[in-house]
Amino acid sequence: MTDFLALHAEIIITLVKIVLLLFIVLTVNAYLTWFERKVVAHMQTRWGPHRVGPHGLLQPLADGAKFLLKEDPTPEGVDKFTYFLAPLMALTLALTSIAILPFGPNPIHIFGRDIFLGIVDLNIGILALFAITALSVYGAALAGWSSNSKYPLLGGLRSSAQMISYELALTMSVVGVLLMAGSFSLRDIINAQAAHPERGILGWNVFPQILGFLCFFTAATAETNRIPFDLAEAESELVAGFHTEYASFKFAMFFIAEYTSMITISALCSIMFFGGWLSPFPASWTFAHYLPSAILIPFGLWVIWDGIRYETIFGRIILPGVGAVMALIGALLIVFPFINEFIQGPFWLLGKILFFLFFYVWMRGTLPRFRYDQLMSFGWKLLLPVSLANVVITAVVIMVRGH
Amino acid sequence: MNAPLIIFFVLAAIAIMGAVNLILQSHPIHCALSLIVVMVALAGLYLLMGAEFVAAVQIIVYGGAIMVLFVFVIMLLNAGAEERTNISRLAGIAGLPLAIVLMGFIAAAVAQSTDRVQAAAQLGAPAPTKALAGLLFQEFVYPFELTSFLILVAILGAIVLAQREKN
Amino acid sequence: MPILDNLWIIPLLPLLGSAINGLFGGKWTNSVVNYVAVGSTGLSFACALEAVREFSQLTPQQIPFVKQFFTWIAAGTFRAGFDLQVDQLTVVMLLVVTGVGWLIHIYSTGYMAHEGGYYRFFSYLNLFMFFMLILVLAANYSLLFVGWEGVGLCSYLLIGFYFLRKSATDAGKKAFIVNRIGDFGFMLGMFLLFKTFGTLDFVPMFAKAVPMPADAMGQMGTLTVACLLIFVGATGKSAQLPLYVWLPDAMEGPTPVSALIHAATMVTAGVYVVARSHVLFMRAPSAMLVVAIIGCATAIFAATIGLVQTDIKKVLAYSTVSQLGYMFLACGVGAFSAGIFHLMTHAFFKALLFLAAGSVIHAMGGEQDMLKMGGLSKKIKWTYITMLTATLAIAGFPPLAGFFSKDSILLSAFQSENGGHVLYAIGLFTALLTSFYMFRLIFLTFFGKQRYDEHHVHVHESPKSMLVPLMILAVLSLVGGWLAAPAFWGAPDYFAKFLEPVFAQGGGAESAAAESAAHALEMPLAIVAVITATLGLGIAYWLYISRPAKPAELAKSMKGAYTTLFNKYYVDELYAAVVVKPLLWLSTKVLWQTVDVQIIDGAVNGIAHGTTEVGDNVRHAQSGSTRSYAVWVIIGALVIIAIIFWPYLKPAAVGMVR
Amino acid sequence: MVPTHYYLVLSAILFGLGVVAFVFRRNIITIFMSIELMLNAVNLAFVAFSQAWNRLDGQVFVLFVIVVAAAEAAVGLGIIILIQRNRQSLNVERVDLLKL
Repeated sequence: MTDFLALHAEIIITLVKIVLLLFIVLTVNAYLTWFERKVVAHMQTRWGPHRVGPHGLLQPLADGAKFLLKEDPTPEGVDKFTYFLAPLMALTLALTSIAILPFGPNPIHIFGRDIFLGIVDLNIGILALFAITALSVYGAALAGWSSNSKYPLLGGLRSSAQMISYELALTMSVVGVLLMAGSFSLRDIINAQAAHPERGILGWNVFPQILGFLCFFTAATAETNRIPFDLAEAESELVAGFHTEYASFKFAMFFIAEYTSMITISALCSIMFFGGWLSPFPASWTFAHYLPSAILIPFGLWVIWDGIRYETIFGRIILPGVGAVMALIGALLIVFPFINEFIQGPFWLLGKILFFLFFYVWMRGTLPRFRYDQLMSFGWKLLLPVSLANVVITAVVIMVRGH
Repeated sequence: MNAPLIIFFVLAAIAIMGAVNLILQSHPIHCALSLIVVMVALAGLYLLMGAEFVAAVQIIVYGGAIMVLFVFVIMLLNAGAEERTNISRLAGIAGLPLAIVLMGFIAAAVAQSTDRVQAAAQLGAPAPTKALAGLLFQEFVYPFELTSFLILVAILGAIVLAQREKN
Repeated sequence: MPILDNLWIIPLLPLLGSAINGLFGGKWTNSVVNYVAVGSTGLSFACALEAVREFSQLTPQQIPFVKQFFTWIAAGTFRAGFDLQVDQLTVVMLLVVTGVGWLIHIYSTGYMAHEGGYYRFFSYLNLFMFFMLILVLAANYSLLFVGWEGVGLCSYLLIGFYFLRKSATDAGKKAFIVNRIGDFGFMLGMFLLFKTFGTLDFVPMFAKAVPMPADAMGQMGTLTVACLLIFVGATGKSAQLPLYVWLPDAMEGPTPVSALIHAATMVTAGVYVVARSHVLFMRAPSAMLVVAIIGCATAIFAATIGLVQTDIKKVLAYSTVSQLGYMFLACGVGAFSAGIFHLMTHAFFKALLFLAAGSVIHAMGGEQDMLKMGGLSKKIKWTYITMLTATLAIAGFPPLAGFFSKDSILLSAFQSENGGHVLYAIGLFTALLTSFYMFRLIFLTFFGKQRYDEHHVHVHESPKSMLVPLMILAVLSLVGGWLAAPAFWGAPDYFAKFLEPVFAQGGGAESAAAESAAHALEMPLAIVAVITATLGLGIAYWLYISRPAKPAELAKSMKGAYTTLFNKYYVDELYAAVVVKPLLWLSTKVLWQTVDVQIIDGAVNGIAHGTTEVGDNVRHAQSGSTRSYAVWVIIGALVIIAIIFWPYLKPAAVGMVR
Repeated sequence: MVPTHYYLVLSAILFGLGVVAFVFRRNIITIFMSIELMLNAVNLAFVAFSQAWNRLDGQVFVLFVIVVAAAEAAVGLGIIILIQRNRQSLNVERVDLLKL
């Protein structure tokens, strides 16, 4: 047994990692829906979900259950194989892209092994990501076509055209960053931003690459078919777009795929333009390392305080518990500095990802949807030229400064 | 039987099956899907040979752009399963044997002719993308520019062809 | 040395002017065109002066000063570079071309003021300046040939300037074609020279040529042949027998053109080339003799024709031809410096004559026939005075330019060993004729009673812009000869001294002994020449002033001679019969109707028909079915692969067979 | 370490399959795809050689081939759309006349 472990350690570790990551991502997905609904609701001065569990915290579970238990009809005259393939493809690709992201700078030491955060560390990471994004078009397109129905077909056409168009801008806008880092590997890109630790936030790519960032974020939003680029599933025009004919779990697959790609894009944004796991403060400010606890403890205390006055018994039990756990973790971080040191990277990365997710939701709450011709002309006539210009400028600057 | 060899055979099998499927399937969309499979398998082979960049480009451009275009057109024209006409006698009779002969020819030829290549073949060091870029932008810069021109022409041509003549 | 190091500036300026005027001049007013044209040539004249100043500071070792700008043709060992060269000879030509050219530009602004195509005229004129400067500055035959052809082109353009007049276009074509014949000879000469010396650059070629032994008299050595061929070119360009025919017709062009191109500069290019290649000529005595004879013959031939012409410009044209004959005579007897000297003085007074004639024509409102003039001396005083000066100069009255130059030519002719005295006698007689017909021109034009009616033409003096150049040229043709004056009281002849380094190379300059002999001869010959000139003047006076009826009687009494002369010895008719008619027949009957129509077109049509036939038969293979095409493609691919990979496939194939 | 001629034979087979598809399919789009398949086979050979000789030129050529394929796809699909529009059929055997 043990020698088996010793022999195939790498494989086993990777498998474990995969399982963990899957679990985390799916949970996050579920709570992302809750988060989105809450935020949008508050933007529209509603309560949002608050029946199921305290603050509707159990809503995602309910939704999941619903997805699993509902009947799954297959419409007449669909192309069976493709009809099943489409959501599978979408979900698989979306989840795969997560596997390429690194989540922390330094590996964990367990069982005398270095286990770095993240499943694979490709030296062509960003390219691989783009490859996967490129393939993820098929999810929508095939779904639309195979459903053998008008609205999905239109949705599929729209999404495929849209994604091809914006992929150009997406790829182009990153070239600037790649030129500055001189590598495709996400790690290298982050380390390149850490070249001057004393500068802190000023070392990030956003400032030199602001154009690139704007282009990238816009194009990425379009790639994920999110508002304001969600023409593929425009409720008001196409019922539900390419997944009109899908129900229950197949529908859930599309859903999860979309949210997962949101997470991926947010992670990419923060890695490539916002210094990934780097702290915004100069390296000399060591006290900034206590920021996690400085956030967790008060928040935990607030949750406790909020929980004891909660109307339902259930809430009065759960919320203080959660708060207590948070506060406890915060305290632990102070007590065990090495954990604190280790937690820094992931903390900042997750923080940034969270921010971008919020930004997504925010946009959804704010922006109206593009008209299709606007979408196309925007992508081809504005985004692409700007990103190209960004590439040229960056290249020239780099050449002049003689890197 | 080492790991790369196993991987090679798996991928090769996938590729060939995909290609065969391309021939057998009757609906263009399925053909397109099987072609995509072939392409992904080839990308895997490129990775195996250490040509990461080419592999990525293979998937991004072929899988993500060209084939999407095909699928798009198929959806646009709503092309159904192809009808079984058999007007061209010649193709029906001479096609298959000739094609097989051709295949055998090429296979035999390369198999016979690659012994020298074999002598020269070293372990495929992972192709540094930097070196590739250098080659592409210095030695092959004029062809490169020409290709850009080619693409421009292609865009114009596509627009001209696809737009409905206004009358 | 700003200019010498950038010699290209000098020719470039006129080219720029030409380009600007040619491209934009059409929309501009005449004054703007004037500024561009006159300004560019004036600048280039200034540059030439500066160049000469810098040239004067060079040490003898640096002369000839050659500068290579860029290689223009490079094939094997052959290199034709855009190389410019300056030596004393070039300096003289440079000054003459730019200076006289500039004056004539100024004159033209007045003369052409009322003509259409003003900008076109000046564009052509500047272009001509450019090519002429290239010609004189060139450091190798190939570049010289460029200028040579270029001036030919410009002359064609300018002769045919009034392209609506058929006679003008015909004259242009005539000039062009006749020049072609000469140029053909010139090219052959160049090829022969390249074959012999392996280079076309002057300096190395002459360096190679100097040690070569001279061909004996009457021996047809390489050098002799080459020289003769080059001389053929010269006869074409400089209107010598038998190719002189184009020059009189060239008078169809505007008068300033006749002055600049067909009197002062272009037509002297032939003389320049002969002088430039004197090293070769010195080693080909028989070629020299031919040059001398041709020159002499042309001189008297043209002069005789000039006697009876009534068109004022025609007279001048023939006199030009005969003066050019003088120059070749000089070159032929080895007195190159004398030839160039006469070239210079002739440029002055002949340009002046033409311009004055132009002024007369201007005054008469376009009338060119001298019989319809007369008694103009009062009405257009300045023109009269300047023209008279020029006439005295060309007739060879001391102390005007013509006297010195013509005298030195006659002297060297007299001295030359082979047949010198004959040449001298003819030259002298020609001088007599010259002075006669020139004064005939003067008297017919300016004296006697007026033979035009006052009502149609109101005679008026020309504007300043025309008169000023006339005066300048008059002064030049007055003093231009004094460079050579010292020769008379035994002092060195400045001009010859100046040119000596050039012509010494070929052994062209006279030896000391000859010098002294020359001084001994100088005086008597000069006196003889003056007497001759006066005689001519006297006869002219007697015929056209005191006994105005006489000429007609004479013409009647010796009718045959008169008509022959009047019709220029029927040379044109002769050429027409001997050359033109057969050519026309050949090209229409043989080349056009047989070769082109039947053979070439037949072949083309035949191919077309054949193709259609084949197509009709092959068409059936085109089933239009893509898939069968694909099969064909496969078959082709199989064949090709089989061929390529046969060596590798052989073992497999053999294995299969076994 | 995979011997080079494995790759070459594989590419030969794929190429041959492409040819077969070209001859046997009647749908223009599919025929077009079979062309792409052949191109891919050639690419494989290119990369295999570039690895065999340890030179990158082969990969550069692959990039060029991909570019050409993209351009070709754009124009070709445009043409296909036209054909469908004018002849209401995608069957090559129905498209055998030069004029409608």
